[in-house]
Amino acid sequence: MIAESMYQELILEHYKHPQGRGLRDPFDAEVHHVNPTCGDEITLRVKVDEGKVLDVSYEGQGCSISQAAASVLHELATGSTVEESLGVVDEFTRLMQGRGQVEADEDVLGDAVAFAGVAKYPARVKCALLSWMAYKDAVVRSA
Amino acid sequence: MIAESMYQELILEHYKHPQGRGLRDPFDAEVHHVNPTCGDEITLRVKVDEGKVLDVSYEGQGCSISQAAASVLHELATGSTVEESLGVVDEFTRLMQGRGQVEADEDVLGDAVAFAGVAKYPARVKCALLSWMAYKDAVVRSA
Amino acid sequence: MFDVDLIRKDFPVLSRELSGGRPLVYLDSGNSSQKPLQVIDTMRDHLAHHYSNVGRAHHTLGAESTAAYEDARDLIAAFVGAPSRDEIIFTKNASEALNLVAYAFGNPIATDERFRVGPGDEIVISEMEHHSNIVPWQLLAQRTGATLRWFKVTDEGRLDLGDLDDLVNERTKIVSIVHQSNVLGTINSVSPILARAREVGALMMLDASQSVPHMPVDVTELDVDFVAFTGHKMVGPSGIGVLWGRRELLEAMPPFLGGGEMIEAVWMDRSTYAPIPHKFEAGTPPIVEAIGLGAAVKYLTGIGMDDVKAHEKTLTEYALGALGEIPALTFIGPRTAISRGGTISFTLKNLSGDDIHPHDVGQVLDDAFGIAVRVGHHCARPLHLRFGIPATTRASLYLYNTTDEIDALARGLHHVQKVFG
Amino acid sequence: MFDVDLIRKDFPVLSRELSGGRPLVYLDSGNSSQKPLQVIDTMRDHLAHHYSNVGRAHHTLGAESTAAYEDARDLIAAFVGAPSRDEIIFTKNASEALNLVAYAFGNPIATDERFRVGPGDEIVISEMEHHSNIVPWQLLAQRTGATLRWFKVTDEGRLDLGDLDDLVNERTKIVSIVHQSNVLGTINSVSPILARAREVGALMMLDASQSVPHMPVDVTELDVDFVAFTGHKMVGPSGIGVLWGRRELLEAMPPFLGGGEMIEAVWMDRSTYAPIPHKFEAGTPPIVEAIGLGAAVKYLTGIGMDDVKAHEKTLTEYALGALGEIPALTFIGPRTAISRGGTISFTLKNLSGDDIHPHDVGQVLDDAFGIAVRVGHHCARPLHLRFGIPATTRASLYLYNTTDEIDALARGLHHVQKVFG
Ligand SMILES: Cc1ncc(COP(=O)(O)O)c(C=O)c1O
Ligand SMILES: Cc1ncc(COP(=O)(O)O)c(C=O)c1O
Repeated sequence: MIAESMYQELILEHYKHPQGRGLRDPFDAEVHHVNPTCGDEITLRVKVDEGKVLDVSYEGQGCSISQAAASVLHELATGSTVEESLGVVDEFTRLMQGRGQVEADEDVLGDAVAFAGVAKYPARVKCALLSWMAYKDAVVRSA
Repeated sequence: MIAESMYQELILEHYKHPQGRGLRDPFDAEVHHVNPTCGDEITLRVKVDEGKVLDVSYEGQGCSISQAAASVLHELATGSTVEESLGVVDEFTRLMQGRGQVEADEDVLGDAVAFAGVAKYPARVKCALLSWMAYKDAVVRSA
Repeated sequence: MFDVDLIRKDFPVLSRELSGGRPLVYLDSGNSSQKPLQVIDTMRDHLAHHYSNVGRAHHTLGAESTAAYEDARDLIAAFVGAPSRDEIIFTKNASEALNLVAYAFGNPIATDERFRVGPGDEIVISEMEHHSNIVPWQLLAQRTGATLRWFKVTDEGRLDLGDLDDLVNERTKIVSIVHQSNVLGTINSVSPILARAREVGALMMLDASQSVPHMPVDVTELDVDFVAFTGHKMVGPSGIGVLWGRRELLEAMPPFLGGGEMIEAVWMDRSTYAPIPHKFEAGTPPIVEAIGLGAAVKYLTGIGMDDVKAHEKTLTEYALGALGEIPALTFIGPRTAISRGGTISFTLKNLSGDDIHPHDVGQVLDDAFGIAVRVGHHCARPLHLRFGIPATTRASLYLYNTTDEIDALARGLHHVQKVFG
Repeated sequence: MFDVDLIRKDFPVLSRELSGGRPLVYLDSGNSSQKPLQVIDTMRDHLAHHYSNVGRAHHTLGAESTAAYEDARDLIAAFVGAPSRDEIIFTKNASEALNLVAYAFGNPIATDERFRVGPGDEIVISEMEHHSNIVPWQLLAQRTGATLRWFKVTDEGRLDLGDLDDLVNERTKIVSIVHQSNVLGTINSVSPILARAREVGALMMLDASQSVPHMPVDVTELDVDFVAFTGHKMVGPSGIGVLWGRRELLEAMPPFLGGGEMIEAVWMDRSTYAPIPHKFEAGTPPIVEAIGLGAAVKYLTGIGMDDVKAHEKTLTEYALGALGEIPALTFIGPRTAISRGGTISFTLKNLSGDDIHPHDVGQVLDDAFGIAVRVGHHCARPLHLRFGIPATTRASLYLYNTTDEIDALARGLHHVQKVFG
């Protein structure tokens, strides 16, 4: 497999062993997002308390990119502040929409930097962003 | 001037000294044809008797090609039989619409063979054909 | 003699090495085909030495460009057996050709009864259509209040003609059907539908985007009213498509796009229109692209469409065999090479029986082996909905493909099953 | 530094010798421009090594083609100062761009009040429009019963704004005007018309087919609603045009052509549409052509549009001087190089005072000297009717033209007067 592969070991790991998967109570908001072009779906819940993300739980189906992205999101967001996590979402979005020309900020993104290779494939960008957009939406609704 | 010039000496001669120009009596049919894309116009009359073309008279305006073509037509048609002249019209049409790939039959066309170079210029073909189409139309109406 | 090794030499990209030393295995010609040097260099030469606008040529370059452009029309007319070169209309792609016909219907300017469409009238398509043969008719139905109806598809991926007589009836204005499915590979038999359309006085259009590139297609033999196809799928350039239509119908249709070249005379308050084909070619046409497509059909004719078809049939049989041996691979479409082309779609599970998403199949094939296939719904989402799947993986074959490449695909799929095992 | 000799070396055709040893003198760029190697080779390289369909790329070639295609959109957005790349819609030419907007009006699917058009509503164009900015609006008026009105043109070849307040009024839905006339050379001043359009709530479109190639054009500064232009007139390939529109309007407009790529999701009975720009790009787009246009604007930007404009201004002044000295030559259009571009149309008589038909002028210039000009009504017949002439001869200048070529034209015209003397 070539070096700049989109399929980083880390993505496959998260795909095969998704973190925090499953819908849990309690929650403040639940959203359902669909990518109509490829049928990927996610249902996502957030539990927020005093500006802190207590839980991100989810259930979904789709390709390894969309599933792994949800798992990584769970890891990064849970336990951080809402503000921090939205900063990560923004940086992740910037990376994904950069058409492969944007340098990722690893300090901000942590594990999510593994998705950098996806940005070259416009059709896959939506897969990676599905859960992250759902999270942003859910956080707004939980407020 | 280059060899394959569209402006054969003969065309310029006919343009400068049009043969049979002017509308004359008697006539059996008169038609008025216009080339709307370039504004060329012709009014043309025929006098036919027992299958013989006694006169082709005309008045028009336009480029040298359209004017010379009318003059050559006058020369070729006047005095011949209707049938013969329509044969010449058909051969002339075939040459003009051949996009420069059709070999002209000089025996049939006589002087009209000078227009062969026009066939390469689709925008000019209509100029050359204007009077000839008017003639065909007039002959039909005279019957 | 058909010699695939020689043919491959004509296509520069086929000897390209992708990063990491992967040789390119291009199995995505149903999406868009590669181009031979004969096409590329014709275009380059025209752009570099003969280019000018066409139509109103009064100078040497104009005459050269016009001759090349109109010669291309002759070549294409001959290629599809059009009774007249004037019936070949250049569009930008097959989609424009389909829309052009759809916009002729229900247009208040249309005076011919056959193009009047309103509430109560019906338009018939099928469940196996490409979006480009669905959406234009949906939009027509929405504009006019007409009803859109469609043929169903059987489990084997064939058109279900069971309700033909009900679907195509006295209210039907037009039936528009794909000639060869871009997902299933199915080649539809035209005559029963056409016979019924004629019986009830409906017009019939064929979306031949996937058939004209792959087999001899003769519009006179087909005897339908309109045929659309597209240059980029038949070793021609992007930016050029073709609508063939019966002269009499094209003459009866209202103009579509207005502008330069499609007119006879213009006043501020009204216009008269040029004869076909120019009536439907508003503005500066895709000149070099039409010339490139001319070179493409010359190339295909030189090889022979019968041979192209035979080669693809051999490949298709081979591929159905080789892929059919992969456990947990399910074909979507006919399982035998009868009445089907070399477009092979499938779903794949891993050896534990879990679905592997086509996105993942395609990306790993590319990543690991340089194999280019298409994944997704291939612009035929309703067909995928009908089979209850969001997406498939599709390998599509063309004259330059080899059995080695199919072997590579089979190996690649085994690897995919391991990665997502 | 602008160096016309260096620039000419980029355009292979400019060093071509026509039969009989005539060097080519290309003065027909207003019709279509020539292409530099930078554009030709970009296209060739893409076709030979990187080509694939765009949009749904899941393999290397697809990613490369998509990146090149979307990069071209960025380049073009920057070239015309578009606030957002999504506002750049690729069409096949300027004519399609104009039709796209015209078809958005009076479409029963349109829900936005601004695009509703019916009897009593008015559309305003001008007498100096190209047919591509006349016929689409005539067709719209015919489809909907709306009224088409137009600005008159003064004897000097300027827009007559005397009745601006009457022409553009509360009933006006859209005003569509040429930015630079393709016959007169006149550059229209946009702001008074735009101010009036805003006052009455009408939309405003500019046909910038002849301005974008020749001067810096910034759609944000212009502040109109829609701008159309075309690749082949700006050293780009045929088969590609551009519609720029305000995001908010493009989003409010109904789709035009239906098909692949312009959808979000499709069911048999309904569809949802992709966000702009893809909503208006149905089917496989002119991929290599867009990439070629990207290379073209890169080329023009490298030279600098200010320098292109300055060079053409110098040439225009020179040409107006040199041709103005020819007896019995009458300019149609402004006689000074103020607010006008390098498109110079005229009529010619022989020395006995008889008209020489422009067809004859053009053909002899070509035959005898290899000089390519355009003759006829240049797709602006109503403008010629207004001046009471069937046709003109037009020399149109571009960045690669020289004063020597203008001298050759002047000599050629003297010769024409002799031939038809
Ligand atoms: C002013 C003007 N508008 C529109 C057009 C049409 O452009 P196209 O032929 O590329 O559609 C042209 C050129 O032909 C033009 O000069
Ligand atoms: C069956 C079918 N119809 C129509 C089209 C549309 O062709 P284009 O994208 O060239 O408009 C395609 C290909 O995309 C196709 O496969």
